[in-house]
Amino acid sequence: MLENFSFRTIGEYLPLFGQGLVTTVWLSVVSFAGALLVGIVLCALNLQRSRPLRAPAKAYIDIIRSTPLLVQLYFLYFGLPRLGIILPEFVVGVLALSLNSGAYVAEIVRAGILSIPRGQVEAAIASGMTYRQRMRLVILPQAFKVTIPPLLSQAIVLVKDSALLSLISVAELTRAGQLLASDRFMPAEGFLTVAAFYLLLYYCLKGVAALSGRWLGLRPARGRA
Amino acid sequence: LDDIVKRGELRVAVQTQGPPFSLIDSKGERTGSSVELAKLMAQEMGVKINFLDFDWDGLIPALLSGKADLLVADMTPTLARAMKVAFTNPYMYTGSTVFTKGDGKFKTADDCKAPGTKIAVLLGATGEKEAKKAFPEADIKSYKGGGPLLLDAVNNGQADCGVNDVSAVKGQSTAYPAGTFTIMPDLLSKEPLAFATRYDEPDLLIWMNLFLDQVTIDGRLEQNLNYWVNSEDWKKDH
Amino acid sequence: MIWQQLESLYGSYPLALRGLGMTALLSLIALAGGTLIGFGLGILRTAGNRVLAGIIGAWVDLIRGTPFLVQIFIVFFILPELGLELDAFSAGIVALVNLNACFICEIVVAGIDSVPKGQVEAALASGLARWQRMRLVVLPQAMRVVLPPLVGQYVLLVKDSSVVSAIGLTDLTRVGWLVVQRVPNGLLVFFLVGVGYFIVCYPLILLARRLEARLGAGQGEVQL
Amino acid sequence: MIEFRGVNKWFGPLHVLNDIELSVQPREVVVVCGPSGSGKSTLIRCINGLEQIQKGDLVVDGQRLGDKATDMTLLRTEIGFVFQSFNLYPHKTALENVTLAPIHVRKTPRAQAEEYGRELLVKVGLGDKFDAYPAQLSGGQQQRVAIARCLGMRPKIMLFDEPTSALDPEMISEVLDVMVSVAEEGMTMMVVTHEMGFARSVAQRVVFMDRGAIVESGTPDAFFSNARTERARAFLGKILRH
Amino acid sequence: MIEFRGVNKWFGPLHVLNDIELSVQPREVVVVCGPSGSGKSTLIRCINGLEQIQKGDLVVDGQRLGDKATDMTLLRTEIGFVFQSFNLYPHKTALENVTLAPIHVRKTPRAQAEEYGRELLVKVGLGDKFDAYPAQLSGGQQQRVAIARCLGMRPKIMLFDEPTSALDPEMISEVLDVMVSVAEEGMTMMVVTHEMGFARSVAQRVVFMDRGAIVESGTPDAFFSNARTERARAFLGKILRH
Ligand SMILES: Nc1ncnc2c1ncn2[C@@H]1O[C@H](COP(=O)(O)OP(=O)(O)OP(=O)(O)O)[C@@H](O)[C@H]1O
Ligand SMILES: Nc1ncnc2c1ncn2[C@@H]1O[C@H](COP(=O)(O)OP(=O)(O)OP(=O)(O)O)[C@@H](O)[C@H]1O
Ligand SMILES: [Mg+2]
Ligand SMILES: [Mg+2]
Repeated sequence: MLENFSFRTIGEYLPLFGQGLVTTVWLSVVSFAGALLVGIVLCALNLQRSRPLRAPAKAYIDIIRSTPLLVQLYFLYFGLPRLGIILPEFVVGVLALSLNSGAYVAEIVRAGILSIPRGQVEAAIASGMTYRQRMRLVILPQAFKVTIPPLLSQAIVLVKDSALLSLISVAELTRAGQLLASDRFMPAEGFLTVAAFYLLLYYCLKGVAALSGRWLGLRPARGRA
Repeated sequence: LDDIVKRGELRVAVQTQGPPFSLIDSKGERTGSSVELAKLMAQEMGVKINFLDFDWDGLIPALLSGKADLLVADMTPTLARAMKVAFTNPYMYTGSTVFTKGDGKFKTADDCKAPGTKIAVLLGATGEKEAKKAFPEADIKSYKGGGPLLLDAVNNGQADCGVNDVSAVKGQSTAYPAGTFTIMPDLLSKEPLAFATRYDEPDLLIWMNLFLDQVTIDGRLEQNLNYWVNSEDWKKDH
Repeated sequence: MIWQQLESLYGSYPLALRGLGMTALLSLIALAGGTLIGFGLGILRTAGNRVLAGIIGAWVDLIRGTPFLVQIFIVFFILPELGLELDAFSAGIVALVNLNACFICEIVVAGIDSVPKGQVEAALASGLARWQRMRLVVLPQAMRVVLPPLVGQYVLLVKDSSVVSAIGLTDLTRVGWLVVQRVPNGLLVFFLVGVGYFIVCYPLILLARRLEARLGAGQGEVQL
Repeated sequence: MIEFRGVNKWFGPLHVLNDIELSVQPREVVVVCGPSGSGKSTLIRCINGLEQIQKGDLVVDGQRLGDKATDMTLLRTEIGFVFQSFNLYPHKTALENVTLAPIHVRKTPRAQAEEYGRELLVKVGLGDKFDAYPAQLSGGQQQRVAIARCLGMRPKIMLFDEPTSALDPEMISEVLDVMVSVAEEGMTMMVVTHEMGFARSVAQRVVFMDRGAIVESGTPDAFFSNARTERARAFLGKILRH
Repeated sequence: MIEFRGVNKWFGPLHVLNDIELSVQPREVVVVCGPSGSGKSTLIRCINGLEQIQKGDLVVDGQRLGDKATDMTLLRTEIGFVFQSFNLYPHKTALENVTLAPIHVRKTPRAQAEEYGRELLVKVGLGDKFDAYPAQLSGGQQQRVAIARCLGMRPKIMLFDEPTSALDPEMISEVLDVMVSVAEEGMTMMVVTHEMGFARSVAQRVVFMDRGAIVESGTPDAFFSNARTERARAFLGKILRH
């Protein structure tokens, strides 16, 4: 497959890859915003003291985490119409990715909040702040810093997961490769190009992570033997 | 060919999701029209057969990388594809057909020409090209994951109608209650189906073409197609 | 209608069991292999050799940054051109083990970095050699931080293993696709597939949470 | 100002406060000492409700803790609390640490809060560190910001939980100096500390705790020169020896 | 036993050790003091190679650090190091903390190592805590285990970096007592500490550092009663006042 690897054909398909890349990026951005929203709401529920609020959030997170995205996607795409809700594929895809990633985001944010030293919370309580003021002024700004790196890892996962949307006819990056593979019977060209584009996105996100780490003044590694 | 005989085994790549050409029956055995033909081939060669089943994405790499000797699926030999693999002579002709929901507002294939009609097709399949040609104004949605997904999409209302290989549609729609789908009688196109091998195996290609001639003459091909493709007899047995 | 479908579904249960078995087997081997190699890579990466750390880091990035499907294709279809012929099962295992080793490597590095510097210095000061420091002092303490995300990674691994169906291994997801051809109720079929994964994954998630609670108990949870 | 009447508290099976009777008058400075684990921190944490009591009455500034009518959040604004580990907000500058609660809790206009905040920082000797983040300050400087942060709320009572025990020896005196000046302005203070010099020079009363109970209570002079109980003498022997 | 000859060290642009000349004789006890950041820790950390020097010679037990011929791992087994923050292994019991290095580095048979370990724990007053984990011990107890851990290797030299400054006041004396008894057995010791009582009673020499340089060095009596430099007097004023 490699000996007559055809860069020329890849060139021919480049516009298609370009469109796919744009769709993937756009899709990921919107889905990740959705995931943050879902995650924060879930996490807020999960940190409540009242059980009736906490339990459903916990159950949701567990179910999402223990079933494959494919199954969740299938359910949204073919299940919603049974309830009379027909949404465009792009919307269903974004919804599925947001709902799925949201569960992971919720866990990340929760870990971030719980990592804030107890003394910080006590200092805020002692100065007469209400629960919401403590959250807004003291806990969340500090938790934000801790959650940025794992959130970016989750973003990387989401970008790659978005490939699954080719299943329900969203024309994203992976699909461009599949087209090249099945129209021209050039699988190596198709899939390696796709991989290169994903790798590009990965390094972009990693760059953002490194920058934000420096900007937030995260301390470097320690404790090596 | 020599290698196959030496090995004593014919390695055939088949697609999982394609009744009636290839399917897993209720006993978990692989069978179907193409599969049975391949078995016949192995029998004529006097070797064992080994099926490698792949998703559509894996079929072509399997053949190109030499993991499989030949590729047996409902594949249309387009000229672009033939640049890469060697197709046999067509062993049957089929065509893409349009289907809609049984009680839908689309009565004929021409109704689908209305701008904005949502048409479900399979990614990379010939149906996709035919649909684009026949319904330039329509909104073509290409799915991955096999024919049943198209039926589901149309049944659930995500698409107004679907375009796929006629025998596939006929084969798969019977799993639904009668009347769920209307299948338009007229075909969008007439398409050959063929098996494929690599160009570096010219002797195998010659042999396969000869095999197809033989089974056509002695009726075994017709028998196969009648059982699997042109009727629904197989449903009873599998 | 539903009954009839359930009936024909029931007929597919040996296939489903085989799928579940394949998923479990793949996951188990990849789990063991990935953990072993992942720890090895993690330890090598923190051992202080910049070149080695750079190479491992680049490899981990490469694997984390590309779709797993492509990795499988490369192992199964392209490696043979370089002279390494693998059957589908071995190729799936190799790709899965590699993927997990890379993710676990990251987890282990984070764990090792979380061990206070003073611990290493104490070990250094008492004359423990490098490998002794790692084995006797650093790793046991790193496990606190490593265990919860490690189990979390196992859950992801079980789900990722479905990608190997692309090279023809009949795992649980693929059984879903096969069955749906005969029983055209995708919702039902994939609901059952989901249940299958849930059965495997949920205990792991509970385990991760227990570990987290137990190991975090020392620090005491914040009362907000 | 602060009145413990038969206060009891348990952590699970552990009886950490045992029938505490103690009353602190306005403008009084009380030093609390005692062995580690004797319940000193718990005692003063109860006063602003960081811990809840399980039996007895605790009345602070005329309000009974645990009453429905008592608004804890409001009461806390009247009580400053200085922690052993400073607990400055690491994401805020020194000045922001001081003005955060006045602006958001007291709703003081920002300009006014900042003016007063600067004044306080000058007072604790940090006139040049308004915009420094906690990480850029030494321990002694951080603790002085923490004291200024409490003063920013113009509290009626200040509580200190071992304010100098996380500090390098040379920095202890700079913090003690600030505490002395706060005391001299007439603040009601309860201070958990082992700095006996501070107790001698500023406190009106020293309270000695052991195993959750108040064992002795008296003027610093009486306590240091002739403690009545054996336990207190043993304790003093240990901390004054080296 | 330990000899600094013109030792210099930089952290990036920061000159933390500036032409250090110092020689410690066998069985001598030297106390190092000075303001925070003056380089005390760095000084003693260089001795067992936790930090590397960049200029000058440092000879320990006859071996020149940095020489190819010097086996650091071996040399370290001759040098005990006690940290301010104890750094006990939290996943090992007190006894295991003491026996870990003897068993794995010295290859002492386990039974023998354990016997000696128990003996040492008894000696530091922890005869009843063999199987306790660090988290179950008070600070003072942990530091005593840490000292026993060093003694377990039968070192020729012991280095202490502020061994009591993370401790509650009552626990300081129990640790100092153990250190005194170690000194009395004739161990060569370098101790960074601000416990002037310890310096007075045990040290043969006090070294005062400031900004990376040794500013004064003399007998405790001479140093405390009339320090020669202004800087040393100011420092002593601060730490002795409260
Ligand atoms: N949140 C808690 N849960 C359970 N036990 C606790 C808790 N906080 C404190 N204790 C226990 O209550 C007792 C009293 O603790 P407290 O912190 O009040 O002592 P202290 O006198 O302040 O000691 P120190 O001088 O060490 O600060 C101790 O035995 C401690 O272990
Ligand atoms: N790893 C390091 N990297 C950079 N600078 C360092 C490092 N360790 C110490 N320093 C700096 O070197 C100087 C001396 O530090 P050192 O810890 O030796 O002082 P010290 O006298 O022990 O102070 P303290 O009493 O606070 O322990 C300080 O200014 C410190 O900030
Ligand atoms: Mg306390
Ligand atoms: Mg130091």
